[in-house]
This record gives sequence, C-alpha cells and structure tokens, in this order.
Amino acid sequence: MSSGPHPRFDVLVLGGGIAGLEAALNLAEQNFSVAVVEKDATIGGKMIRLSKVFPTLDCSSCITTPKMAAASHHPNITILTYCELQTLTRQNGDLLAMIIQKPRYVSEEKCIGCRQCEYECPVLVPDAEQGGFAGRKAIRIPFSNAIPQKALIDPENCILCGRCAKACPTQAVNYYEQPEEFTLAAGAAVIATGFEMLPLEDKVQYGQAQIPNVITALQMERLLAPHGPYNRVLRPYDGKEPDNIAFIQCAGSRDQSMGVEYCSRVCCMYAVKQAMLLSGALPLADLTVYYMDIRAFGKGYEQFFQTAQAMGVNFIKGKAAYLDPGEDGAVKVRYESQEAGGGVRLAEHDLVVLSLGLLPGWNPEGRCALSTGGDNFIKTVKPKTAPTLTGLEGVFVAGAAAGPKDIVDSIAEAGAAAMEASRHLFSKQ
Amino acid sequence: MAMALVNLDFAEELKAYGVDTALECFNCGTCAAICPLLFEHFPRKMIRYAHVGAREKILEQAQDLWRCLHCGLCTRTCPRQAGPGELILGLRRFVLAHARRA
Amino acid sequence: MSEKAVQKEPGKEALKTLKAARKEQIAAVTGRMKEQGRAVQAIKEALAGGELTVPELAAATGLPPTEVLWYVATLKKYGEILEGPKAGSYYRYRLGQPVAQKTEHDPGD
Amino acid sequence: MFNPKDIIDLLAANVRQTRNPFGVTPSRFNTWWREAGAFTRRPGDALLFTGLMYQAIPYINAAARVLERLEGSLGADYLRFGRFLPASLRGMGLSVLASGAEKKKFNGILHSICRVLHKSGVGFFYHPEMDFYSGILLYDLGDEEGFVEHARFVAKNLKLHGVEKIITVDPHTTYALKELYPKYMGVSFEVNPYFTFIPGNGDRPGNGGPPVAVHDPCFYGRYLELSEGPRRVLRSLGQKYVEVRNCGEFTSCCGGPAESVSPALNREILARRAAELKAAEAPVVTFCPICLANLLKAGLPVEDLATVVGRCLADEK
Amino acid sequence: MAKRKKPESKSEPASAPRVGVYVCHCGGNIGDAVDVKQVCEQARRVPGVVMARDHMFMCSDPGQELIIEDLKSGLVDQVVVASCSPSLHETTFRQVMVRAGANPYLYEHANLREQVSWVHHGPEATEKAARLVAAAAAKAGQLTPLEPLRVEVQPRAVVIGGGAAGLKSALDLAARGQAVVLVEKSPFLGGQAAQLSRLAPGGETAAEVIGELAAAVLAHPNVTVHTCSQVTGFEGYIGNFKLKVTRKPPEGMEYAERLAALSRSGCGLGEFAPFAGVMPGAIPERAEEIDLQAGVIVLATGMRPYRPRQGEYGYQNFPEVVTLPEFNRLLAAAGEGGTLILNGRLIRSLALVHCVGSRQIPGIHEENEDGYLNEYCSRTCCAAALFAANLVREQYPKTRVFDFYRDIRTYGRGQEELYTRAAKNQAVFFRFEAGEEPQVGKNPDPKGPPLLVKVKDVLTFGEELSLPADLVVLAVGQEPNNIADLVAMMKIPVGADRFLQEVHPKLRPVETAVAGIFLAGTCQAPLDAGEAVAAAGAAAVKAAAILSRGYVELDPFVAEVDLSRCTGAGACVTACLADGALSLVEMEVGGQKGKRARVNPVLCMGCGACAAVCPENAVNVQGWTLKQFEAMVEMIVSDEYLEGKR
Repeated sequence: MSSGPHPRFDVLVLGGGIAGLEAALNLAEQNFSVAVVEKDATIGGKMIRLSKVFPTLDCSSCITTPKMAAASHHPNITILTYCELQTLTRQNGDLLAMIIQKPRYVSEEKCIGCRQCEYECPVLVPDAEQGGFAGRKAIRIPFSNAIPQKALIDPENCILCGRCAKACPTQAVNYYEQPEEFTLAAGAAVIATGFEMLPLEDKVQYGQAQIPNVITALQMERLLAPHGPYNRVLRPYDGKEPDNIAFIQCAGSRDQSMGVEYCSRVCCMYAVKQAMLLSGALPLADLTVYYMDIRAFGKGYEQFFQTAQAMGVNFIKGKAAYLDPGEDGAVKVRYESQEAGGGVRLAEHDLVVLSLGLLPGWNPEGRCALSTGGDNFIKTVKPKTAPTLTGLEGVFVAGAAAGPKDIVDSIAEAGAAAMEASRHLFSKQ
Repeated sequence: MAMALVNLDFAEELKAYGVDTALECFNCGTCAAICPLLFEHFPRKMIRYAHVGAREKILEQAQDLWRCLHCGLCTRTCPRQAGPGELILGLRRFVLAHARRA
Repeated sequence: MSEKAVQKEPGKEALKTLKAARKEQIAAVTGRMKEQGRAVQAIKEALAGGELTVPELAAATGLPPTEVLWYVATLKKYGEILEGPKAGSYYRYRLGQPVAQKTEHDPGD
Repeated sequence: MFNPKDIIDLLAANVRQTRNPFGVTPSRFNTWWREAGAFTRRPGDALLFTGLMYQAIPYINAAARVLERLEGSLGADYLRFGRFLPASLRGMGLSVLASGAEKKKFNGILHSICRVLHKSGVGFFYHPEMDFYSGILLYDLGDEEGFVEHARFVAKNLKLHGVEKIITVDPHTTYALKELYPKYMGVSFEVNPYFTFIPGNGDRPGNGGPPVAVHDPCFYGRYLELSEGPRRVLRSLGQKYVEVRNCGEFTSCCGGPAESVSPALNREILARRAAELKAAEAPVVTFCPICLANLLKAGLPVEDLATVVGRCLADEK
Repeated sequence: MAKRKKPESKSEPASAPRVGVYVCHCGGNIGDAVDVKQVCEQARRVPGVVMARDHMFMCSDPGQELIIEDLKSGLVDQVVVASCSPSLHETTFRQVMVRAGANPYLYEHANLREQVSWVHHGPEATEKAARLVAAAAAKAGQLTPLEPLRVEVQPRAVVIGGGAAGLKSALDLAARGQAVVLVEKSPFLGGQAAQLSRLAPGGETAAEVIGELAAAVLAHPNVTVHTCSQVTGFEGYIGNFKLKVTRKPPEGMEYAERLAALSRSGCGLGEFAPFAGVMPGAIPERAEEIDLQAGVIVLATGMRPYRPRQGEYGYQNFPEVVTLPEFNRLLAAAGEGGTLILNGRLIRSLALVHCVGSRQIPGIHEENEDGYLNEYCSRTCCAAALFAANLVREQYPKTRVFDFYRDIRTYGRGQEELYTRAAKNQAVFFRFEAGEEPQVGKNPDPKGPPLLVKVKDVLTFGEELSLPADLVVLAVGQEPNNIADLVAMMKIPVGADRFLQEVHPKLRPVETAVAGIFLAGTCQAPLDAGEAVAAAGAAAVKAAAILSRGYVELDPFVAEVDLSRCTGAGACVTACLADGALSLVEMEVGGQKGKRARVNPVLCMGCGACAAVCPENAVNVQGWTLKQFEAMVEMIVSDEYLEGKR
C-alpha cells in the first residue's frame, strides 16, 4: 500500500473464486499489489464446494486449496473476506472502491480457528454449505477448507447466550461489531463475481422445492464431496441409498418460459461427471440423464461423455416436463420418449438432480457504471480481440461474471484479464 | 411413411391459418409430456409434421387435433415460445378449411 | 483497514440492551432450539437401545424421516452419532462420544 | 371415421339459427334475470355480459349424462360433440332432464354477482337482448369463419346499443371479448371480469372461516393472467386461502373441455386435478362455470368465487 | 547464465534425522481405499520418523499449517507428505517448507493416490501405502539441503504462429513492455480467422478482428515480425532458448491461393485482404537463416479445417458438396438481391451437415486417411453453421436451409440465440444418431435439384425422410496443424487427439512439460477466435511473469560429480542424453591434473544415465542418490514396521 488518502493497490479483484484467485496470482507474480475482495466469509468460490471436476476427475479441493493457500500467503496479495463492494468509481485516474466489511462478530485478528466456540454453541441451523442437508452452529468456521480459518456468527440465529464468548481462548467474540466502511484505491480492477444457481423454487413444473428427493446439482456436489453431509450418497428424504438416480438437463436454461434463453454451458458436463462419480459410488444404481443436446464441447469432454455412455449411463433425449412426488420418497418424471413407438412416459426415480441454470452472481447496477448484456451478465466490448474488456477503462472481467463458463475457460479468461490489467498498469507507468 | 419427401411449401400454406411460430420448436418434448391428454407424441407430432411438410399425415390424423383441450399449458411451458397450443388451433382451421373445400 | 474500531469493553448492560433489541428473534430461535433439543433427545434415547436406521428412528421418535436424517447428519458431524453397518438400503447409526474438547483442527481424526 | 367437419357445421348452423350452439332459443334457459330485480341503465354504466355460460351448465350436464351411457357404443364418435346438440337428441326435453336444483344453483351464482357488484357500488345494468353467447366454441373448434360471423353479429348488436364497457362473469367469454374480438374484427370494448370491480386492497385479518383452495381456470390463469384478482378479493375480505400444486399461470386443466371428446378422458384428467386440489385439504373455490360443474362432478366441496364473496360481504353487515 | 545461489539455509539437519510423515485422505480419494490411520501408525515405527499425522486435505491451509507448526517447533526437520501425485502438489509442499523457514529439498513426496488408492483396494492397498510411505521416510532421512538453480532470463519472447492467438500473445507481451519476435510460416498474419468473412456469434468481420490485431502488432516497436519463416533449430532451456529460424519463399497450394486472393483484393502490404490475411512485407527471394535467443516461447501454431475423405457425404463425388469454409468463400462472392446464385447455379435448397470430421466413434466411423479418428468435438462448427444458416436465410430468403445435427452445441454467450434465430428464420432441423449419418446421393428426379439427402430423423420418430438439395455444406471440424518437426525438436507432449498437451487443464493450463514453453489457442484444443485470444492472454501473462522477474529458479536435481572418485573414464559423457550437460574437462584435483567429468547443471535433465554407467560410482543425481535409493529399497522390503515388532 502506498501513500495517499486511501490504501492503494495496483489491482482490485472483485471475487475470490477460482477466476479471481487465478487473476490475482497472475498479477502478483508480476509484482503488482492486489486486493481480493470477497463477499463470502471464505475465498474459494463455487469451486471449493465441488466434489470432483470434469473431465479429469481430479478432486476439486486438490486444485482449489493450493490456489487459495498460494493467494493467501502471497506477499503481494491482500485478501478481504466478508466484504461487499458498495461503489466503484473513477477519480483522478484511479479507481476508488467503497467497501463494507460485514461484521463477523469474531475478531479476525484474535480468532485462532480452534472451533471451541462452535462446539459450545447450542443453536443448530441448516448449513447452506452442505446443501442444507445437515446442521451447523450459529457460530462456526464455514467449512474445513475455508480460508481464512476464522469463525463468524450468524446474528439471525444467535441468542446471545454468551457461551461462545466464554469458550473462546483468545476473547475474539464481539457481539457488538458493526459494519465498517472503508475505501481502497486501485489502478485497475478485475471483476470475477461468478454465478449463482437458479433457485430451486423457480420452476413450477419441477415442484418448486416441495418434492422430496428433488435436489440441485450443487446439492449433489455436496453429497458426492468427501466432506459431505452424510459422507456418502443418501436420499435426503430418509437416508436410503438411492439405486435409481436421474438428472434433468436444461432445468431453467434454454427456456424462454423461465426468462433464461441462454445455455448455462456447464450443466451437461457436470451431470455427466456426477453420473460417472455415482456409478463409482453406487455401482448397482441406474443412472439416467434427460437432455436436449449434450454439450460436451471442451477439450476431452466428448470423450468423457462417450465414456459415461460406455459405463452404462442412460441418456434420454427429451426435456423432462413435469415432476411429481411418488410413493415413499420416489420422484415421478414425465417426459416424451422420442423414439419410434415412444410417446409420453412416466419414470420413477429415487433421487432426481436438477441441472439448474446459472445466473449472474452480481449486479453492477447502482454500484458502478458497468453495463450488462441481455443475459444480465457483465457486458464485454471486444469479445473477439480482447474478450475481457468491459466498457469501463481499466476494468476487466473474468470467468462466469461474463456469462456461464466452466473452470478451464474461467481460468483462461482470468489469465487474459490479468494480462489486460497488467498492460493497463504498464501503460500508466 | 417410407422415404417421405420433405415439403417446405406446407409451412407457407399454414401461415394463412395463423401458424407462424411452430418452426421455432426445438423438439424438446415438453408439450407432449405436459399435455393433460398424455397422448403419444401429441402435440409435438403435429408440430413436427408441420415442420417437414407432412400434410397428408396431418389430414390422416386430423381427429387427434380435436382431442386438444385448448388449456394452453403447452404454450405457457414451451421453452422456445413456439406456441404448440396455437398451432393445434391453426391446424384445426386448416383441416376444416380443407374439408370444406373438398 | 482490517483494524476494527476499538470497542469499549461492553458490560452486562450493553448485552442486555442488545438482547432487548433482538427480543423477538431470540425468542423465536430459542423456541426452535428447544424443539431441536427435544428431537435430539428423542433420537439419542432411541439409539440408546441399539443401532437403528433412519426409518426405524422415525418410527421410534414419531419425527418425519427427513428431519431425523438431518439431525443424524448434524450429530454425526459433531461426533455424537456414528455410522454403523448397512441394513438393506439403509445405514444404521449408533451413539458416539461427543467431541466437546477437540483440539486439533483435523476432521480426519 | 369421425368427421369434425360434420359436427362443426352442425354447431355453426345452430349458432347461426339460435345464436348459441345449443340450438334452442335463449329465452328457454336464460331466465335468471327475472328473479334478479329490475335493472336501470344510467349513462356510463357497464353491461353485465354473461355469455350464457353459467345458465347453460345444467343443460349441458343433462346431455352429458345421457352421452356417458352411450360412450363406447356404436355412433359414439359421432356423438362426441353431441352435448352441444341437445336439440338434436330427439325425445329428450331439455327442461325435463336438467335438474331444478342445478338450475337454481347456477342462476344463484349470477344473482350473487349482481349483489356483489351492487354492494361494490359499480354502475352496471343487464339486458337479456344484449347478452349473447360469445362464439368461443366455434373458435376453439377451428371454425374461424363461423366464429367471426357470429362475433360480428354480437359486436354489432352491442355497438348498436351503445355499449362500451362490459363486465364479464366467466373466463371463456372474457377471453373472446377481450382478446379475440379485437384481433379478428378490430372491435374493442372495455372488458373486465366482475371481480376486478370489487374494491379493497391489502390483507384483512382472517374472517374465522376455514381457508379455501383456489382452482384457477385455464383462461384466467394462463391466457389472461388474471389469477391475482380473485386472490386480492379474498385477501381483502379476510378469507384465507391456500395455493395448490399448479396454480396461476401453471394451473391444471379441470378436464371440462374433454367431456366433448370422451367422458373417460374427462374423468381421467379431472381425477388428476381433483387429487391436486384434495391435497390442499380445503374446500375449493373457482371462478369458471365449466370448472365448477366439472369439479362438482368429482365430488369435491367446491363453490364459485361469487358465492364465497357474496357470503363474506353478507356476513360483514 | 545459470549460477548456483550460495547455500543460506540455517543448518545442516541434525545427525539423527527427525522425519515427520503427513498422510492425506485426499477427501475420500485415498481415505476410501486406504486405512490412513493405520498407515500413520505404521509410519511411526519407521526408523527416523518422529511424527505421523493425517488430514482430510493436506494441501489445504489447515493441513499446511500442521506441517509448518511441527517444523517451526523443531519437532521435525524432514518432511514426507503422502498424498496425490507429486506433479500436482510437490511444489505446494516445498513452498510450505520455505514458509516454515526450512530448506525446500528436505521434502519427500509419496504418491498414495495414483499409485495406490486409484488402483488397489482392501488391505493390500493399505499395505502398499505403508511401504511407499516407509520408503519415502527412509529417503527423507537421507536428504540433504539443496539450493535451486537460478537462471537468468533472456529478455525476449518468441511467439510461433501469426494467427489470432499468436498476434494477441505478441501484442500483450509487447504492450507489457517485453521484446517479442513473432515467427509465422506463411506470408500472412491472421491464420484461420482470416479465412472467414464473419465470425460467429457476434458477426464481427475477419477484417475488423484480424485487421485490428495485426495493425497493433505491426505498429508496436517491441515486436519484430518474421513471416515466411519456420523454426528449424531449437536448443536450450527456460530463460535461454536458442532458435534457428529459416526464412524462405513460401511453397504450397494454400499460400498460392491466399496470394491470389491478395492480388484480387487489390490490398497493399499491411492491409487486410479477405481470405488471405495481412501481408506485412515482401516475400523473400531466397532462403536466409535467423538466430534468435529467447527467455520464453509461446506456441500458437493453430489448426486447420478437417478435409473430408473423398466420398464422405459425397465430397468430391458431387461438385455440389462443399465444406463450410469453402461455402463461406462462395458466399462472399455471391451477389445480393434475394436469390443465392453460386457459380452460376441458383440455390433453392441448402443442406448443412454438422459433425463432419468430429465426434468420430471407434467402431462406428471410418478412420481418416492418416489413420486417425477425431473423437473430440470441434466446438466451433455448430455456431459457425448456424451463423451461416442465418446469413443465408436473411440475405437470400428464397433459399431454404436444412440442418442435420447430432447435438446442437451452442454453448457460448450469444450462441443459443443463433440457434433460436435460425429457427425463427425457418431453418428446418433434422437429428441423426452416430452411425446413421445422412446419405448424400444423386436426386433421381431429373427436374429437381441435383442431390438428394436421406436421413433417419430422430425428431420425426425415426422415420426416413429425404430432401432434394442444390448444395450440401459440410460443417467440418478442427484439426491441429502439422507441427511434427517442432514437436520433435522441442519434445512437447501431444495428446491422443493430436493437439498439444498442457501439464494440467486447471492447475497449469497453458504450460507444457517443457518449462518456458507455453500454449496459446487452437494448437491446444479447438477454440473460436475469441477463446483463442483469451487463451493467448493466459499464455502471455505466464510468460510476462517470467520475463518481468528476469530469472527463474530450477530444481537442483542434476548430476553431481564426486571428484574424489572420478577417474575421467568418460562413460558418463557417452551415456549423457542431454547434449553438453556432461563433458570431460582438464582440471586439477587434489594436486593431480587430469580429465574429469563436469556437469552443466542447467542442461542436465537429471535422468541418471551417467550414474548408472560410472564404474567408480562417482556421479550421482542430487536428491536421487544411490544411497537414497538403497534406503528406500531396504524399507520397501522390510516387514518390521508393518507388524510393529520394533
């Protein structure tokens, strides 16, 4: 940080997911100072929450955690978690970012991550990090790979009983913390705000989260993850080991009736991957993928898809139209079998995974002058010659912030955005 | 239908009966499976016949068109907004006009 | 900027004020907590008689199976319930030793 | 082989002759207004336009009961649309077959609507000679020509009487007047269903009655996207309601229109919808004569919105 | 040049090694197949091991902290991590050593994932894991501190390939202040993108895209462009590559076509000529050689469109069957005015076929002339085909378009909209299964269009449909350019799909196994122009980091000569696989003059061929000495620690 009224960094990276971290590391390696501003209590983004990743089936943690650790230990990188960008404006050639540090109610400096508070806390809350399938405490460290390993309290569920404060060996708990506003200056910014998944509640025909055993793909990631809620794949309805699992593709993508015309790009491959992982975890299970077009377009993806077919995953052409609860936790899927002599079919599955579409993770409206496309993702101005350029000088975009994107493509874009940012900084020197 | 020849003039002919969005269908099958009739490939079958110009097929199977309840669920849920329900109404108009001409 | 504004040492009064301000929410959460306590108690009592599957636990406690599984998963995370062998399509669960004083941040332990 | 043309031509002929598909003069079954008190027309008043749908239900039901016995027998195909042809069913006096209780019930709904409109301070009037069948069936069946011809007659008659504002009572007529008349003839009126005139906004504390489950008719829920109106009315009256699986724009068809295709199909679709409604464990309220008649057939506790609203308003004072 | 940093680590390890063993569950990757707790227990019985711990993710921050605490507290001074493959995380854990203030080479890695849990199950898996861990621990006890080799970096990048990706990489590095030499085989800049008229899905013209990139590159003072140039010689290593470039008059039909297109266009040097590209300078009259030195190399050698076999969908059997790139050229030459007339023929009905030369399946599809199957998806053809369909329908509404596909893969931003638009434009789609490709034949109706396309259409319930067509357009896939000579010279791995292989698609996506050589664009995988340009930026940023730092550090696992034993026999020099890494040099050892072996550490690959042949055991590879191997072998065959008989 240099002199001036506000702490100054060469680059502000908005979002500490895989794209943001990759961009930050690429910039830091060129000796630029970088601030990573993350709205969550931990960096790692969506990727750290995944099980394994296609098409190599590497465990996701094994790739994400080293990047997280590398960023958090890099002398040129400052990581600011649980921070929300309020505004990003331009002043005298610099970008000024007004940021709100949300209260953790636990001092980040004092907390040593011992989790004593968590064991003491009496309140159980559905743990969003586990797809809601298990509980967590009102005070907790987000998950075992989180960076930083610092506790935070969720005030909606805290009863101020004081047990955590008493248990804390370093007196880190502070119930009175308030949001704090601060401002950073930066020479350039990389927007890597990622995506959110379409809410399960949105699609009426798929039961709006009211049918037991209809889950989202991210929930399936948790079931498959080594740190998952059950440490194995079970039906959330009653703990049965499912032996008949279906995936429903384009659940909210390529669907103008849902207001999402675009393809979410990653769902085909993650469904194929999850089916493959399930066939490993549950070798006897029947696996079905209902799809319109399998979009296995990336390097090694088509071969991955062919392997899944060879492993016996059943691919059915056709969009599932309607889901209904069946007997005993079963889910009924209605679809049109397009084969000769086909027609409307009703299939029953133990567990149904919705490959829900991707929505932008962040809306710049009212925060900065970035514009968005018809798909509400950040607009890029030169998609063919400088794909990470936005309409704002010195502001670049990487990863799913500019449209759904898989990890490989996000990482490539993060490199490209870091390159553009370093060009920009160099030209100002 | 062995080796039926695709006939694109039919799509033009249908426009006169208000069928103008059917080609936007991408054959996902939602309409067939959401239709309360739960009947074969209906209504996608009719859409597809309109696509490839299987005029005779539509005339042969005309009675199926009158099974439709005009409830509009297919049109509301169609991911491409191709209006399958409206297509059925249009095909009824076409068939009736054809019958009246005959 | 990560330096927090220095808080004056808050006394019991301050905690009281804060509690008063959040009265309704605290009451609601406390109510839920008591329900949770009863459910956890019922599950543990049922397991005290031996290993059970989720549907068996649901039958024994009168709780819906989805809820039973949620508590089982939660208690398992904190070491209070352990997974046993498989019975048909279900796993059995048994009581474990609560991990009250865990010093190593190693979930593998 | 069933030939739609023959049926449609017959229906169209009925409409041409009697201005309704039933082939009987309206005065034989449109009798409710005689017990509704006098209507006076003041300038600016809206016409209450029933489209004769509620009135016809007891007669349609009667015909359907006969037809159900015939299904599967020789000539059944031909009779599919017979329910709209009571006059052609020789030897069956309509009035004899239609149940008196049913007639009273359906006419009563129209009476409720009048009371509700009066209570809401809406300026409206009724005149049986301005109230016609909308022609919607011809449109549905694909007889665009027949529909347009009839609709032109209806619209002309309305214009002749200087009608500009219309209050409708059922979704099918509303759709015809609001969407199809302007589209096919360029004639437009200010068309609104009666419930949009009931004042009140915001929630009222519960009126103590048990909650009702709302069944949206396809034309209101989906085509006209008017499902919020009835809910607003219920909320403002303090009548609690619950949503069932598939409501609003995604409502399930009650199966009513299938009656003309096949009573068996009708029963199957109705049973599916009835199950969804039953799951709500509450009496059903709907706002379409066809849905009402059909759901009644399923043995569900079901009432028309007008009946519920009328009762709530009556309870108030 | 390369020189050794002075050892600066605090101290030599204490005489009795204190080895810490850290076993990773790798989520369930290892833990599901291996009893990790037992492995730890057994490791504790290995001589020298003072501590064995397990963790769900050793590579996570809390996992790393475990190691750091033990090192800092002095509990351990050598570390073994037993986890996934070293290629994934060896560097991660060496960094952990550094952060704890320890020498990074007092670290040993045991691979329990690829070598154990992914291939074995049950008690055998746990036993093998224990043996591998014990061996690693035994080796760790023998480790000595080493220092990385520090190599100065030549302040220049060489970019090979002047297509969109190469241009972008060159421009990025130049704008970042680095000197760049761009080497392009043809007389033109612009590559395959210059062979298009408009780019899907946005409709930018090739003139805009290539024109902008080429102009910026040509105008930048930091870039030197050599066209008509090929790399013909290669040696060196990261930081110090030496390239020989031969510049000579171009040969081959393709260049001739492009030169013809240039002269037709009337464009001058430096201007974009449609279907040719930008020719920056005159063609050399005779061959010349250029020597280049570079710190890093970016490969942007690009792709070529698949060329259908004769008879594939009637290609070359019927003049009315063309590839999509050929069609684009025809289209550019077609007139305006509603009717599409190509080569004097009215096109009323046009059939597009997807997946030509892509998604080929062994046993179903025929191998290509060179014996390969393209099993991959070429990624760009769906959008390109639909873009062309829209163009035709919108400019020539009287031409009907039929589209035959397997899956429509409009995955990218703005691409699904192309598909929707094509449907709105009333293109009619047909779907076929692999192995049931549409058949293109002569139309038996002499009055109709010349061709008849028959298909078993999935969308029409498997019915056989046929369609008269005036033109069949094949949406051909992408194949990597033939760069066998470069691959052989540089020894870069090539994948089964014949595209160049990155080290790891997510961890090191633009790096090759050869340090300092990066991949940009379609030499790595099929990509569209925008994606290739993004990949080029990603490659450039890695190159920029190296160039801006000015030096690189290399692992010191190189041969070391024990001069007290070396007799100058020279067997090692003969055995050495890396030219110049070992030589016999006249020197004085212990007062005696004579020829002795000397190692050039930056050239040494650490292969150990020298160690194997030395009659005196005078050569060893640092970090992999014979003594260390012996210790490992001894431990692998021992059963003591397994049974706890210590």
